Amino acid sequence: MSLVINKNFDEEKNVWDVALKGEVDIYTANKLKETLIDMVSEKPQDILIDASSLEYIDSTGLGVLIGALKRLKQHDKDIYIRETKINVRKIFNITGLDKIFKLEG
Amino acid sequence: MSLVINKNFDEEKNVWDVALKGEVDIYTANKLKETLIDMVSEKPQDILIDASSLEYIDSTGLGVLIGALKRLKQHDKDIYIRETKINVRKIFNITGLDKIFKLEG
Amino acid sequence: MDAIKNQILDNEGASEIDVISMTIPSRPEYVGVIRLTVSAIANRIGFNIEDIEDIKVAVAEACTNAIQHSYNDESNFYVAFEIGIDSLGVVVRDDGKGIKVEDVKEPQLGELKEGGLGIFIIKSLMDEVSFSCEIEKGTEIKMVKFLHENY
Amino acid sequence: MDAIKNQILDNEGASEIDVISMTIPSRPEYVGVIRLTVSAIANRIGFNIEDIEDIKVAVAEACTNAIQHSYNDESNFYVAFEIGIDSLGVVVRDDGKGIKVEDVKEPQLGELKEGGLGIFIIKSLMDEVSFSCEIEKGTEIKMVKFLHENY
Ligand SMILES: Nc1ncnc2c1ncn2[C@@H]1O[C@H](COP(=O)(O)OP(=O)(O)O)[C@@H](O)[C@H]1O
Ligand SMILES: Nc1ncnc2c1ncn2[C@@H]1O[C@H](COP(=O)(O)OP(=O)(O)O)[C@@H](O)[C@H]1O
Repeated sequence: MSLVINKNFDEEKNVWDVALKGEVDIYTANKLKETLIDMVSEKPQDILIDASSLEYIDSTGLGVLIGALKRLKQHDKDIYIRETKINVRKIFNITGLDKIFKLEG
Repeated sequence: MSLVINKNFDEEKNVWDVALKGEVDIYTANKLKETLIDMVSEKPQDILIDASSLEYIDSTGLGVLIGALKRLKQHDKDIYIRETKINVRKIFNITGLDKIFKLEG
Repeated sequence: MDAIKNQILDNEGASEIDVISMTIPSRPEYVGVIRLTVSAIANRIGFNIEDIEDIKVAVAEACTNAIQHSYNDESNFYVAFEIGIDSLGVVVRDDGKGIKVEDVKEPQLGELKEGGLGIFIIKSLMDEVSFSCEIEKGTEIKMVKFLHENY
Repeated sequence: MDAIKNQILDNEGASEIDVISMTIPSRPEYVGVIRLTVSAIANRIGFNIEDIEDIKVAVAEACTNAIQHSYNDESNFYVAFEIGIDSLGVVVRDDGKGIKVEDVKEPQLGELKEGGLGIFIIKSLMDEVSFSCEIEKGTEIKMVKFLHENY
């Protein structure tokens, strides 16, 4: 019932690596929102999200990701989401967001 | 939120091996009670309980174990309980039942 | 005659559906508590892991809306779990301004809009969804999931 | 004056303690649901794993008693979680015949008696335990656990 966010800017590849651990819901979404906005302001580069330990996401979390993607698109950058668990993947699929975000693995 | 009971009579050692998996509470205690009573009726021999996968026990479960022990004592037999988890062990300790049952490992 | 009939129906209902009801402060930190509670109930009914996940998400979406649209910070919202032999109904009610029918429209999937996905997700994951509301008196959403034999 | 003072106290209370309340059918299969719910709440307050286990067992013992002593099969019992910044109070109430003071005595530890351990376990695991009851109107038990800083 909490969210741990680990971020790191990969100077070599010029991308943000972000690992999400736990749950993104109405309680934790703000923390994710602030982190992503800070990252985009600091360096507007591609964001790679490691979702292998993301146990849960709902519409609040999707809203935050969409907001961040909008900002990135202004710089022609993208959000890549890797290794989503089957339940998380399902939420992206039914909302059609699997076609908006770059889902991998 | 359920209980799985695996029992087997060890002909060589002349003892009952019972593995408890899950939780013994007001919902599952009856199942344990019936199993233990059947075992004692069939062969009144020592009972070795493998508690390594027993996640939870409360006073309802303790009552069932005490009832079975009483029956066994009439035949001079005992109940041995092995590898209790720390939370289960605590319940035996605070009720003084660690001195009544043979707790091992 | 009608009174007797109703009584019989009530008695029948009582033995088939168990109701667990909850009153919860309208604050974000408690949605996680409801998620665990509904998981435990769904598990008890016999739903499989995938269904339990669906139910968890749908119920959380409804609670999120109830919290966001509650009358004020001191408000509570209400959840009732209707536990059948092969079904789980969940009613979520708040005391907010009420939902308007035109709010409940299909989102343009694939558009970059930050809102409007919650109710769509609920409808996608549950077997039956219905709303009832009185303007200025709050919203009540009821969703049902049936236990299917084919697994 | 007193009225104003009480109001201030009430307001202070309201902002410090959140209450989640539940109504549950008096049936054994729902004790596991309450265990998960109270675990989630205790986790949210910040209790460590050992304390959460203690709270789980104590609350389950009280629910078990409420179910065993409920008025009849169609009865409900009631649980209220009083969520403080550094404490969790849990009230469990039933509509049974009420508990008698002489029932609540120390068990003879080490004796082979099948009953009488539940309330002793609750008292051992929680920081504060109190009863209130009216004969023929049911029993209410309240237990509190405090979050200690020293870990
Ligand atoms: N409990 C509620 N009370 C009042 N209005 C609501 C409630 N739930 C939803 N709504 C309205 O319906 C709209 C769509 O809700 P939803 O699909 O959950 O998306 P979101 O809440 O992300 O905008 C909301 O924007 C809001 O206007
Ligand atoms: N909710 C209750 N309503 C009425 N009597 C109760 C209630 N809870 C406990 N009691 C009484 O107190 C006694 C001791 O309870 P407890 O310590 O839980 O042991 P047990 O229930 O195993 O006998 C019970 O035997 C019963 O007589």
